[in-house]
Amino acid sequence: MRYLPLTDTDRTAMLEAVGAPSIDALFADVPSDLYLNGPVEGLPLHATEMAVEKHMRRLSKKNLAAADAPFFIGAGAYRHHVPASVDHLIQRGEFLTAYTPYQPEIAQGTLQMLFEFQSQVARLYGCAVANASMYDGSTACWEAVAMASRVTRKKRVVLSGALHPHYAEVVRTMAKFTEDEIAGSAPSLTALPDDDGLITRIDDNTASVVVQYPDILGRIPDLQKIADAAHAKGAKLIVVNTEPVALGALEAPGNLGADIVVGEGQALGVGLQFGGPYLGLFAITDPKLVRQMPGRLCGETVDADGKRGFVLTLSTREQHIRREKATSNICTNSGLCALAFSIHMTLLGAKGITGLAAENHRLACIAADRLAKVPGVTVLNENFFNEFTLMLDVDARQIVRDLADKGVLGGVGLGKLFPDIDGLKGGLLVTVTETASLEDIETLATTLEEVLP
Amino acid sequence: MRYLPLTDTDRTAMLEAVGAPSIDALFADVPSDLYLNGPVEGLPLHATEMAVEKHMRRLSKKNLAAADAPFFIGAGAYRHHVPASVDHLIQRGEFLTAYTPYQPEIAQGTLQMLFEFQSQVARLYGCAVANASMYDGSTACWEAVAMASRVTRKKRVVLSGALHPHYAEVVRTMAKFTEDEIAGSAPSLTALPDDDGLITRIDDNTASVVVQYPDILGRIPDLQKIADAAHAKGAKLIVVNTEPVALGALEAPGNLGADIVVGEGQALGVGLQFGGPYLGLFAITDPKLVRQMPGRLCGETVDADGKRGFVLTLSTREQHIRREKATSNICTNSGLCALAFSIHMTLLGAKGITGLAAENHRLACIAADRLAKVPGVTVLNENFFNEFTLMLDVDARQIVRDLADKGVLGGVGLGKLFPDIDGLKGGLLVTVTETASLEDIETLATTLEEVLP
Amino acid sequence: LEEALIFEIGDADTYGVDLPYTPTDLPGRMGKFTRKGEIGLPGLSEPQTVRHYTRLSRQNYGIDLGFFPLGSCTMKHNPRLNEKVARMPGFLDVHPMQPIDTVQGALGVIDELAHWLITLTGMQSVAMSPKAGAHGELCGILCIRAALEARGDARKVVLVPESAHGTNPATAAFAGYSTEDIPANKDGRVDLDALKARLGPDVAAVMITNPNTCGLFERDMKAISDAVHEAGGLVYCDGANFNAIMGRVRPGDLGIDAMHINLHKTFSTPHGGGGPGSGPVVLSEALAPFAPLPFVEKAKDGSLRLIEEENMEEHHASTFGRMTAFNGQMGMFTRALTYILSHGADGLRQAAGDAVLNANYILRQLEDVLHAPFGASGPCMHEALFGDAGFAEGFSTLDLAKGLIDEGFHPMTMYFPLVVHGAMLIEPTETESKAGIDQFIMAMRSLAQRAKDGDEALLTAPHHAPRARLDEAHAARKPRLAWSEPEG
Amino acid sequence: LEEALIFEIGDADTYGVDLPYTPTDLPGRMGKFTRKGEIGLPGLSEPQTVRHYTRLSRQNYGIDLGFFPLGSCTMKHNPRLNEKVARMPGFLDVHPMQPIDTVQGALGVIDELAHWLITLTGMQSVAMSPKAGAHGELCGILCIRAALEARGDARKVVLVPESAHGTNPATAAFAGYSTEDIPANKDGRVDLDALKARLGPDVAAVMITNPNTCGLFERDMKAISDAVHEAGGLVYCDGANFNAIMGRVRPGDLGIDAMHINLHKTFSTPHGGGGPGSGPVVLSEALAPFAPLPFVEKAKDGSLRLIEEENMEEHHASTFGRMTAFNGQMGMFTRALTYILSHGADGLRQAAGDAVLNANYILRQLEDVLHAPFGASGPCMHEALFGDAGFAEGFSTLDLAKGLIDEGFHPMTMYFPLVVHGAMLIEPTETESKAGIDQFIMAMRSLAQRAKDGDEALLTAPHHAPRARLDEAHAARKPRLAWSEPEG
Repeated sequence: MRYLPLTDTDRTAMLEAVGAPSIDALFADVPSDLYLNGPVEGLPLHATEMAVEKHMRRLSKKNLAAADAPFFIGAGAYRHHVPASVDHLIQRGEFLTAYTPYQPEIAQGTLQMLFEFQSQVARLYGCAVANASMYDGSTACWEAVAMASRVTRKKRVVLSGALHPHYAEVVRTMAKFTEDEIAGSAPSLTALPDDDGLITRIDDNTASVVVQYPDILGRIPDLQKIADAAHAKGAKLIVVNTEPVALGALEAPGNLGADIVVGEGQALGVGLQFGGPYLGLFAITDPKLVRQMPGRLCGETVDADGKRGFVLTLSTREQHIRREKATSNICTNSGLCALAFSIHMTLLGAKGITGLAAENHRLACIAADRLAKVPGVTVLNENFFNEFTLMLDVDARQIVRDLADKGVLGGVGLGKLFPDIDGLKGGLLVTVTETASLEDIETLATTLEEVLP
Repeated sequence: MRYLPLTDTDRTAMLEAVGAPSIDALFADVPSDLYLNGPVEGLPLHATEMAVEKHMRRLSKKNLAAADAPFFIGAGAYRHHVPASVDHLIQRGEFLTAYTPYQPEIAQGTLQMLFEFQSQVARLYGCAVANASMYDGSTACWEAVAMASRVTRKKRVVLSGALHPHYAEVVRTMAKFTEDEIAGSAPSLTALPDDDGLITRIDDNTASVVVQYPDILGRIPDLQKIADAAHAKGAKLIVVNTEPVALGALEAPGNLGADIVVGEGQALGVGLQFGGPYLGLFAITDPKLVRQMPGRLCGETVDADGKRGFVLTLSTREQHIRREKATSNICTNSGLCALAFSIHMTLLGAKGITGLAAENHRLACIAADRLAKVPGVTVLNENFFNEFTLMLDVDARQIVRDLADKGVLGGVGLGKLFPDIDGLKGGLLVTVTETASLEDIETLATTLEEVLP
Repeated sequence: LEEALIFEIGDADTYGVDLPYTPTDLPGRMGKFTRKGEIGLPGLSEPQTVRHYTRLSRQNYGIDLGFFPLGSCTMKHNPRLNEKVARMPGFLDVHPMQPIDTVQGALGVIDELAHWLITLTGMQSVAMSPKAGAHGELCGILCIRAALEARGDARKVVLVPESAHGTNPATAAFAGYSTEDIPANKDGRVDLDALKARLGPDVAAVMITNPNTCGLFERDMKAISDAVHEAGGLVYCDGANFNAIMGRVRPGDLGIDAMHINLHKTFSTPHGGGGPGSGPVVLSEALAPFAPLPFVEKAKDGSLRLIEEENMEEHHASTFGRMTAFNGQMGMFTRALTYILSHGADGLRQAAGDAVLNANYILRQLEDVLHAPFGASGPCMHEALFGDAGFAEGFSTLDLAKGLIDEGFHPMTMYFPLVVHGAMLIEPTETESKAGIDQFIMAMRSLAQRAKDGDEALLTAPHHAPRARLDEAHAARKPRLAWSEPEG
Repeated sequence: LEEALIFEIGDADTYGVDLPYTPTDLPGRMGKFTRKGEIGLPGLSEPQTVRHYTRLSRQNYGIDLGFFPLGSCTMKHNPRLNEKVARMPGFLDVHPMQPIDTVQGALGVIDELAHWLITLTGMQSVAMSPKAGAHGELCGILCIRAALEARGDARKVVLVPESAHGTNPATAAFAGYSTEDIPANKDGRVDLDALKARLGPDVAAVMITNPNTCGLFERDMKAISDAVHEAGGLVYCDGANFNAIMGRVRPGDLGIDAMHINLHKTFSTPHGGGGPGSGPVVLSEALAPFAPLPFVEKAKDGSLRLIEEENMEEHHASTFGRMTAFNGQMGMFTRALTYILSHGADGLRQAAGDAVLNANYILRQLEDVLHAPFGASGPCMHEALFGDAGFAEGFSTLDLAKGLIDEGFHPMTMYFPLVVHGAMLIEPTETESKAGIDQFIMAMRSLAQRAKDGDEALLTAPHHAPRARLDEAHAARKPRLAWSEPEG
């Protein structure tokens, strides 16, 4: 077997040294009636690299890759062009095959990268401190809710109706076990988000208010106004961002009163990957709360010779030290995705992220204007970044399927996201990034015209 | 521009330090009427990575990749499965972006690899010494001819008729300038190579005899017999091999009397790449002739602390020292391809190269037997490795095109290789490697049956 | 070996990505919310970027460089085919919300991998979405809680062995349980009698690691499971150490109800300097109905469907909810499936055997120079456990571990499990060659001798690493967690 | 940092490739020629292989690690997009003899790249098949000889400047010419009058490097070309230094008849530790008909054809033959075209400008501490040239170069061109940032001072490299060029 360096000669010599007659004999502690004397039945035996590659290629070809179709899907996962150098660098064996940097003397590569990553996220979010990443945006969102409840010692969580429903569902699932009280609502089909409606739901028992920015319909809420209202009631404002590129153009949440900013980092460096692995971002504006943060943190220090170096720090918050008293049970970050994000962000810099955001917005404006001209289509949004909602007279889910049959990946029907709310069925969420060409936009418009009844 | 780190601020500061008003001013030595004051006309301006990638992908999709068709083409370039780790390792920046190892203290990676490569090639070929690679098999073949003429101080070169005609053409082209006399011939359509006919052409003026092993029709010549005849006349036997995998099963030329063994190394590690870059292999059996060898050589030595290390050596043969007296004008090897070859060979080892050869031969035998059953098809060869010649009643070139129209890449018509020889038109050279499945072989047979008149 | 920070070498004018459009007049569709100030992110050109990260990488140690004997972490070779497959456009460039007809291959990967995991473990089903081992643990415990609640059973205690991973009690606590320790016997295994004595109507579950963190197979596992089941509880198994037994014994046959599988340990998806992980949870018949959304199901026509809130049917109604936004760690699934198909049922079994053989070889070659607390308990599984007994005054496991760096190896797991003083937990996996292990053994013998002899140089090791020992207390005292302009 | 040889760690039983078939009975279709003895090739498993080459790589220096100021070699950044494109299956997995309808994209790459090269150089056509720079030189000189012979002109002499690359005279000699030196003037440029005086009916060609190897633009290039043409000869230009002038002046406008282009220098295809190169040769109208086979031609229907022996037509009859088996360095063409399209006409021009600016900056920042023989000749082009005048007794350019290794840089080109004593030829290219160059300048100033002061430590540099100075004489004395079992 190509991955196993021991030869039969080696095995014989080692068994002799160990004093065992066979490898099977080393498993003597397994009850003999349960021990398997040969390969598990019903499964194939080992295969050549060529055969496995062929098999996996055959599976991959059963998928329609985004590059092979005009592509307008977003809703929490965004397709951006990832520079080739990102993927090259994350495949360096020293990054790819390293463990969590618990031995900092031989892990400065990962550690310095994480310090840089934390700094980049903090600046993008307008926050004081960011952690070294979490599983994804949805789990980061829940961790933010849990942290706010810990900090405020309150249990009521007000969710904006326009929070990504999968994120809301994760929060609801977890809250069942922690006994937090979740106050959700349905999104209103208005050109601007119903910030006032949200504010009226904040009360003195509220631990946190969770708002998505831009929201699941692509609209941009007035964070400062919501922050002021939340703070007046002693609640924390948690801002969720699923599209970091938007923050190249929009004011940072941390500058608008957010207490905790969390989000999905996938859009930069990581790729779509059918949903994972992704990359949760987590940052706070008040550095005094850092000991209440979940997840790994990398900090600067010096070595015995006085040289600058980096280590994982404040790990007394974590489960391998605190066990049942940990701030979270999380013990993995999304290191390689954080690296990809950080490299992409380094390649962009301030100029690049701003320009990329501008290009996304420019194309989205063109698309919105063009699609508004399709008969039977109205654009809901008054404001948006690179994602907006079309209102159709029919169930948008069927339209999405019809578009796909014609080779166009046209967006997400709101009925898929909010299956319980009949009034949202006509909504079609369309996302336009720099990967869409003007021809793609035109194809979407004309195909939409074809498939609309 | 993403590849240019200087900012305009940098440029201004540097121009000031240099004392020039502008970059244009640094080109004052260019006659002003010939100096271009702006980008060359008629060419596009810089483009985003995404745009360039799209453009190149569009071009690539205009080619039919071998993986997307039953594939049976060889004739000097062979499709084998290359393990994924090979490509991963050659992309390590330290290998990929290194220069020729003229500074051995910081080039031991390349140098040790070359030493290992030379050792692997020498063993595969059954030779004493191999060089660090040349451009490709055809140029290595010419270099062998030139070396034999230098060593023997004779000028007549006897080429086997079954030498790859492109190789023969390269030799003829170069010989026009060096005034070597080339004695070529057409291949005979016999089940075994016409070794005796070749031997009769060797005379006392012959510097070298060039034989391909296996030959361009897939047949296996009797090297020892030819070697004995050549040596009897004071000529050197040059053996050309275009398929190194064959030497996993066939006796090494160096063990059969060859003086110089050259070949194409592309089959291992390198891939098809539409013809290049490939990798010339060059080895000799008599180590005393090493100072007459062309190309770079890596040798073992010690450093100032007594540690083993490797350096390029015997470079007094080369043009940057000897200038017009050099053994060759070659000043580049095919370093990265040599690395790929060497890694692939290391993954194979003795067991792997033997097994790979066996698998190729097994499938080729199956294919030959199956194709022999197609009406109107005869198999020429009595012996072969993974490549054999079918005799058809029609011009095989048209059959190859017809097969391609049906999505089968079925081989090479001998009329393409020997356009001047009408008698060879009916020959179809079919190559079968481990990448062909039994289904592929069946598809070739049935499609051939369809397209044959 | 120093490499400056991007904030020190980059600036706001430099970039490594060309853009077709320069923002001069960001238009008004973003209302009043456009960014006002400087964003403060440094940029580098592509050449500078490649150099920065290439240089940084060289300050890291990885499996690609050498032996990584990190007990309980299963640092094995990451085949490069896996990386190639994960990058096929059909896997890399597919959106989690594409119409289901356009992602049948992706669902096929999930379905095929699920089949392997279920068959290898002898379980009923598998929840694929958990993002990492601890997330998988949580999933398992939440399934248990949901199952107990479904039968109206409000048990409140989870039993955990002393030697458990820290995540176990953390997870149980998160799920609303209090935890209690289960004692170990002298052998290093769970004390069956003590466990039985503690079982009762308040015990929701036991969480057991098997093979356990002392590197031993829990001989009584089946008896434990039976006892727990009889007492109305459920059995969670921490699957971190599954590499030792895959293809040798099926957890389902041991009575386990839920076990997470670390794809990044057992099935070779790269650790990547701390993630991403992937923690599918195999489930017994008792727990299968409670698994979280989404999951893949085969429709009658043979096509694959993704079951989510949108299309749940009656038989999905028991799900405890959703743990993550999308479909789990697809990129890890492709890698793990590639690894599994490469090995096949025979190769996986051999890998487990080689891993165990390697560990026993290390145990027996070192037990004369290092204290092996359970050396007499019979063969170990995939890891060999030692303690610091006999070291000279002032010399610790940490010193030996840092000394190992100078010998070219990554340190072993230290001070875990907690039940052994100065624990050194060594897991060679099946990746190491005999020659490599022999070198390691030589290094360990020499270091053990130096620690016993009190060789002062060991106290300041490593001497040949990119950094000397780092001051962790300094880092925690006044945390500096993000770059800021130097003052003055 | 030691890494054993594969022959020391591998063996005949180990392998890293699984095969479907184990040879038990190699059948008789190979006649009597099956291999008899042991093949003697060591194998490694995949994990061992990955480690071996990863570790080896870390003993190398590359552009990805730092500044590579190797004059005349143009070590610039290798964009990673190029590598990605070259691996698209439509380029990587295509056979050179596939039916022409199935390779229109590959021919399209060649055609498009050819168009760029012709347009950038202002020439008539380009021969794409040469495999490297020296091969391209040979192609150019063979074109010249073929053209001269076609007109029945048996000229026998090629004039080459003293400062030329060694390949120039080697190439001319190979093509059957004798070579004579052209003297330089004090400026470091060709002495136009001396050249004119030497021209005559026996001179086939001059071979000139422009910008020349002293880093200077040959101001009189057009006059030289005119004089050579008037005397019935042809002008070959060594294009190794094209990076300095691309998009700034077209060689065709300077009267050049043939010039090779090093795709691995000017157009960023990776050097790969010594190749592969790629050396297309642009040709003037006078030489275009003599270019070697094969070449790409557009048919009337717009499709692309590959002209070879098989399908040559009358207007191809002048070709001097074939230089290589197949179609040239396709893998390098895709990379070079990707690079060219990325930069565009404006970006290439800017790259040349930045490269020249960087070189002048270095020249002016070092000329007070290092002897700059042509510093007074005006601006240099893309490389700055220094000599060893003023070094302390016993200290040489080599010592300074090896000292540079300890400062983290690759040494510059040494002892070339031969016209300057202890020459140091420094080419920064456009890849380096100002901050990087400033660091290099600081290091050079310090080293220059140490060489002048006679700092003994410099004589044994490098001290911080994987090896100390290697004994090259020992290697050559009794060459050991392949591994053999140690004796005894």
